[in-house]
Amino acid sequence: MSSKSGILQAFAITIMAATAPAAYAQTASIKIAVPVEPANIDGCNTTVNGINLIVKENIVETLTVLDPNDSKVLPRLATKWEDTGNGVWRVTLRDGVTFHDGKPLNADAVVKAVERMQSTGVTCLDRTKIANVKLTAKSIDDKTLELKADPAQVLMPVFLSFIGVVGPDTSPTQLSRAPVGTGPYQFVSWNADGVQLKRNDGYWGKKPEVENATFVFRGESALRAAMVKTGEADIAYSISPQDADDPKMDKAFLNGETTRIRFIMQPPLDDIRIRQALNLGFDRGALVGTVFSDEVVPATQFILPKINGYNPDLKVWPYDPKQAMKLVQEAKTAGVPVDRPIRLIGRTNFFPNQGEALQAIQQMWQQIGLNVKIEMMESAEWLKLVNKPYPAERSAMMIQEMHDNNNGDAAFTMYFRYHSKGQQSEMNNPQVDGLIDKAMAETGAQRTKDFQEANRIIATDVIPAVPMYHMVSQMRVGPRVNYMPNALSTVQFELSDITMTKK
Amino acid sequence: MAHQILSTPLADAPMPENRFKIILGMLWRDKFAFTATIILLVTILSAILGPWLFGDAAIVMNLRARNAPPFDLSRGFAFILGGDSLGRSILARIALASQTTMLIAAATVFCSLVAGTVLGLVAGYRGGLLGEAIMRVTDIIMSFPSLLMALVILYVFSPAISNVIIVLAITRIPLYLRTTRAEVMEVRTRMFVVAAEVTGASTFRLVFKHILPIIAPTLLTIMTLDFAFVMLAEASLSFLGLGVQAPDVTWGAMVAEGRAYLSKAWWLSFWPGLAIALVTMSLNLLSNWLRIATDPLQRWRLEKPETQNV
Amino acid sequence: MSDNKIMPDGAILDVANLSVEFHARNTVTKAVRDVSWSIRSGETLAILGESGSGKSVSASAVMGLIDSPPGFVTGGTIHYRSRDLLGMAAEERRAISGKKIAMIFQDPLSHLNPVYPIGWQIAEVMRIHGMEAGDARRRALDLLERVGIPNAAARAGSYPHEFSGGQRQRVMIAMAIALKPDLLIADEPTTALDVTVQAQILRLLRQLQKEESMALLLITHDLGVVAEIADRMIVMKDGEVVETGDVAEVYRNPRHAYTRQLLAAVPGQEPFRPEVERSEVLIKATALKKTYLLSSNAPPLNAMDNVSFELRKGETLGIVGESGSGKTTLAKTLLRLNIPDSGSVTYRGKDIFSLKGDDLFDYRRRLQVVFQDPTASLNPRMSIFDIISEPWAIHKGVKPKQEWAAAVRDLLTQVGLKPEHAKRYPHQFSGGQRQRIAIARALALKPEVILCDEAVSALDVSVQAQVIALLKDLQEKLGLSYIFIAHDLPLVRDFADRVIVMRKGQIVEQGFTSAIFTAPADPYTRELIAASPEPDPAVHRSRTQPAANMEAHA
Amino acid sequence: MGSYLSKRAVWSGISLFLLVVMVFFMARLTGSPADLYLPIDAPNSMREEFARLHGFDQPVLVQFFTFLRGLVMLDFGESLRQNRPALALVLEAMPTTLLLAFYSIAIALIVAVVTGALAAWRPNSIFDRIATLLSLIGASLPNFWIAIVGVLVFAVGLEWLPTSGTGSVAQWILPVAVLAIRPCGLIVQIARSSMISVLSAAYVKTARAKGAKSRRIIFVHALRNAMLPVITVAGDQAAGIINGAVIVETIFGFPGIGKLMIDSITYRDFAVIQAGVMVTAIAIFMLNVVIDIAYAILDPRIRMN
Repeated sequence: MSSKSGILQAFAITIMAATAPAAYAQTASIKIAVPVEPANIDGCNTTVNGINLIVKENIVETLTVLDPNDSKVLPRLATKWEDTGNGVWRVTLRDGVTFHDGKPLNADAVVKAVERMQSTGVTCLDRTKIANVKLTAKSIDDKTLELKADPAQVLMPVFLSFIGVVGPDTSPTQLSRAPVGTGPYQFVSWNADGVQLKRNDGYWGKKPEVENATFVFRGESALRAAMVKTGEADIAYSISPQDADDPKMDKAFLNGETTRIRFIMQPPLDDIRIRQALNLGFDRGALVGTVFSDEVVPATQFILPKINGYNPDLKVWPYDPKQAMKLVQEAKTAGVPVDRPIRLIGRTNFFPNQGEALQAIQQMWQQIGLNVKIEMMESAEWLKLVNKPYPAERSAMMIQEMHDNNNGDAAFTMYFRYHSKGQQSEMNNPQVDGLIDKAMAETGAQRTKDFQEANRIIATDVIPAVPMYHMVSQMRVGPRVNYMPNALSTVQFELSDITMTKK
Repeated sequence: MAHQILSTPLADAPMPENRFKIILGMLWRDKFAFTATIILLVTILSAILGPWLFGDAAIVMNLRARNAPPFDLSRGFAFILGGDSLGRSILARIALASQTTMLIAAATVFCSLVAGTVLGLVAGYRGGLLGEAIMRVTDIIMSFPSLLMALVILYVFSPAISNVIIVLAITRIPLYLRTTRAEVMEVRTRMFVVAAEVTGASTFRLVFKHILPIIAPTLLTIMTLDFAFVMLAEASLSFLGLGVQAPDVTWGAMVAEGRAYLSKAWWLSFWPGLAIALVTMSLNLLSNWLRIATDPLQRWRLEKPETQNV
Repeated sequence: MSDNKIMPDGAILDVANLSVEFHARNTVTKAVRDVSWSIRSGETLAILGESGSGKSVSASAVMGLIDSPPGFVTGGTIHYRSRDLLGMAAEERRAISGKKIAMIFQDPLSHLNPVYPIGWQIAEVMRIHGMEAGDARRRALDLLERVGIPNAAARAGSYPHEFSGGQRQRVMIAMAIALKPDLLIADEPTTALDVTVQAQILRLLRQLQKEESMALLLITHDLGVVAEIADRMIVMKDGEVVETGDVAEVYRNPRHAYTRQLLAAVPGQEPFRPEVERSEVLIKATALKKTYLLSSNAPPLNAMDNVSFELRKGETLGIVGESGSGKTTLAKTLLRLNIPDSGSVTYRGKDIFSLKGDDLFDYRRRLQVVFQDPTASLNPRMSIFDIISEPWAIHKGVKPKQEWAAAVRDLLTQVGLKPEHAKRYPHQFSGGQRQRIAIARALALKPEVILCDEAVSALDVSVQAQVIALLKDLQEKLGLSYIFIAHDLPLVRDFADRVIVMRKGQIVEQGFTSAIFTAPADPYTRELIAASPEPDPAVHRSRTQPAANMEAHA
Repeated sequence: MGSYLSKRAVWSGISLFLLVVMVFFMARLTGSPADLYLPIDAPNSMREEFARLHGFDQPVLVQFFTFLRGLVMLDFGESLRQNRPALALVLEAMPTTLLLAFYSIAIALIVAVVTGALAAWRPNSIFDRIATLLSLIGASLPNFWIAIVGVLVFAVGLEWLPTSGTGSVAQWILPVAVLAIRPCGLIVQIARSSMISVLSAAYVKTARAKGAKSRRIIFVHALRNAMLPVITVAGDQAAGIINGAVIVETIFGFPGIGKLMIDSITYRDFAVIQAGVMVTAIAIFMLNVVIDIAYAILDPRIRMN
């Protein structure tokens, strides 16, 4: 055979191999298409979008996990935790767990992981969640350790779900691209073909069905959808509503994200009538099933119903353009500069169809007689507007925001957004400040009640924003696998939950 | 003059009173250029009259007409090309967008053409260290990431259409500069340039009267091709949030927005894409015509036949 | 059937009643009208005519090189050995082109492909006609040697731009004779070449023709060339044959008025200009020197070496030399386009290289130039009015704008054109007319000196004569001085008061025209005069010997 | 040749230096990486700590000298996001992009030059009209549009090709085709007009007089002479791809320099931006040298200078 035909044959084989998705049908190997390639997959970045899908509970496990449905704290690597007072918690570790490199899971390893997460030598983003708290870990015996929080934290069990226990040999100064953990999957490789994981046969828990998993990164929603359609991938994340056209494969789920439009309280937005008018003049129903998926839920507050502190008594603002126009007129008569242009700030690549949504909302607001101008900003520029310290002089602005609180408690939202000292707060309401401060130190029903009360005041008396929707994600799941996304699927995607379709 | 054959027609015919008529006649004789001119005129007219013609159809949303299919007259003529993802008439939006699109493309091409040509003339005519320096600056521009440039300009100035024009114009300068320089280096050695030089013509005169008219046709052709490029480049800037801002809209931005709906509603990005392609083609055909019409040597091809004894 | 046409006695190619038209959108040009001729094996037939006479078109028709459209053969037949060339299939025609009938062209530089080595280009013709590559390559080397390219094996890999004009024409000839064609068509083969080179090429053609017993069809405008090489000749004018016959016979006894006119227009027949000593010095060049460094490993080129002369008011100073003699460098220096390495040029006593501002502007005005190629020296995008009035636009204050129209009309009349021509563009004129326009532009500023850089070299003989007559007339009327640079000696002989002969950057001889031409002191001058083609066949035959000698040491 | 290259190298070195300096300062005008790198709810204390850790709290001039010191050792610093040497990241991404550029320009050249040459042989023929029309359409279609339509048609509809990825030959077909379309359209235009003028050159007449066939005249005699402007445009387009095939790389999941650069710019990963600009600039400068050499190979007259 001449070398020429040899090359041709090789070429043909390559094409056939590439075009035949059946090539890996024999083993339980799956491929997951996600939008963004992460910068690293370190076990101390388990709360970061894109990294979490790959790492969290797949490679690196946390001490506790939250129940996707009711946010209840469940044991993972920790089997027991108790408050011993003074901010000190005693944590008992699971027996018989080893890291992928063969090292045993013990108290020392956890202490190392906690120290690494807190060190300044490497920027662990999970630290953001417990930013103002100093955690000190101390090993008591092989399977027991003490964690001291300063100041004391009532939410320590939730905090434990942020602590990814990375292998003790993980570099203290480098973010890892080949993490070692205790999870049901271990890292194989990361290259142009994506990130490959394989099943960890020494896993302490139930043996998952999927043997090999590959995460590939494709920026375009249409392409991710197409990959599942053609059988090149089995699961595709973040399919935009217009690409989710196959009810057999596409699954929508509330993803924990809530959207709103924040007011910068400068004239005319400093007048409550205008803020009410903006809420009344926004037809929340119009965007459901059109611009957004028909599964999105109009929101009354910035947290989801499953979160502790959610006030179920609040009502969605009705669409009442007449009343809104009346309020604007009243304000105008009262001397409020309602003609002044109000900037409506969006951020590029925030969530699917955001631009369209803003244009639709802008038009609704124009119709009630307000002068709203859309400005789309690149993230860095947008960030300069939303974080304190704010610029000394600010004009009337409305800023599109999105927030996820998947941590079960309103505390992760309230202080930051609504306390007068909160980094992104526009409010200065002593009553709300008091309720937040109080609730943060409380537990149980009282905590819930205080947060609910704060949310009531915010939503009805202060009106610092236009609540929009609890958002959904669309996931496309191919016919080879069974997977039902849950409320945490965008932050904690357990490959163990996936089963292969029986032939 | 005992014997000489002038095979080219003599332009001794009395100067017709109406120049416009001659030009129109020359256009009419090139059917492609004629069609192109009509397309461009329609574009310009729609840029001027579009908002008046369609009223609010380009702005008013009607979520019931979301992604309305084309060629369905039940919603009125404005929806002949279908509705976009917010139920606005695509036809009306194309008309509305033609304004911004043309403004950006024309201004960008003009700015880069002027800057590139002037620098290219200097580099080609003066040469030397200055010329070399200019060429190296173009190397720098060519290697500078345009997205970063866009960001910098956005951060230094406030967002505006002019930013888009500046960014795009800077990135397009090297093209004109290099072409001009290469052509100038050739044209400046031609005899008629030397003849003018020894008569004492100033550099300004040599450059603008003798060199520039000769290289203009080449630049014209590049310009028309670049027009399309600028429209597309603007689209990718919009895509990154660095382009025009709503409610301003361009064809490029429409294509970019519509791309999300390609599998479901192809018409969202197809029509504005077609508009870009049509304008590009028209400009190209017209520039070919213009090249012939402004060249005394070729002009006869477009002139009225006097004797048709074939 | 035309395929069985009986050819005239011994003819290998017969053209009968050929008519060719060119169609433009507006006009139909009948380039060739009802032309008939034939050529016999081993014969040299010359077609003589000026530009636009149709002489080249008939040759192109024979080779099938007329682009159609716009050209159409509208009548007549062309038979090669009884086969109808016009009627045959393209494939059949291609088998004849290059193999049986070959062609060489004027301006070999542009007719050789610049990007392939010449050896390849010669071998190509043989490969096209079926020869194996290795054989073709070997034969190409033989051919190169045959046409007199020294060191053929090494030079075969060189590119056309690396050869001199004469060598390029030799390469073209090698290509043409590669397959021993029956007929070689030579279209103005020596027009752009220096006289001495021209003589060599013609000699080579004659010799090859004899050895290969080819028929040679020579197309030329030069009576001297015809006299030197042709057996029979045809004179064409405006697409028609006006005269045909044996060369000696036609020269001795021209029947057609046009032929007589052509013969009369041949330069070099007028009496010498009287030797007048003029005293007023306009331009004085002293010890000019200019060297060019071509590349780091080649010796520097002396473009001007110790060049000194004077131009006096009212005279014509002829500067004669072949390519590379430095005459162009000298012209550029006088025009201040070049700065010499050393030496000086003064104009009315002022050093022209230190002129600045108004003085320089004034010098630019006093000295005007007319270049060789009128097509290239007129901006194709400017109307004649714009071209002629441009000097006034440059030298503001010479003439107020409202007078321009009248002045342009006057100048056009003065140079023998019509005032209404002002509206036209350069391409609408013939070469001679364009040169008149260039002269009108030169006159616009009422200069003292006009530098004519090969100003009439590209023109037809009869047009040359007219332009020279115009220049003489203007000199008389306006008292102009000319620096007349030319490679054509007879022209200089008729027109110049004094002559400078240049060679390799040096002046080898200068003096009054009559003295130089009747008693040349320098051997190079003698060679030049001898190589110049002589339009009288009788005179020519008597001179053949010295021309042959020259080749040996060229 | 040697002196040409060394002169070129000196000038390029100066340009490169200026370029990197410009990028250094201009990038710092566009905001702080701390804001973008850290999550939105990161407290200010953490932002400050981050800035301190990476030296962004220093005055810009100090940062600049630190950068220059590193530059001498070809050390561009570490990527903020990936914690790895910036230069290594860039060098990892470069081959993919260079290959993309090479394949797409090579294919565009072959297709377009043949089409352009044939169109020029009979100007205004049906073939010419169609070629001109198609090439103009090709030159005016947005990349992302072609890419998605390509996936929908060839991967989803016809199932001939995979949608994306880099592993196999088949996966390269769509991206290369998408990148080739615009250069192809442009080159058809350029090749056509260049060929038209070359075909009227005198040496083409000589070739006809030799008895050469049309195909030989077009592809042997005229084409090589018509290539110079074609090479110029092809080079320009290749530079464009090297400098950012962002859209194609992002859509098809190609880990190339365009994608790396856009991510780095979005996150203000200065070290990677600087290293990326440097490496792409070197690639583009080298491309220009290659083009000059191609000129000299194509046209022996240029070799003289």
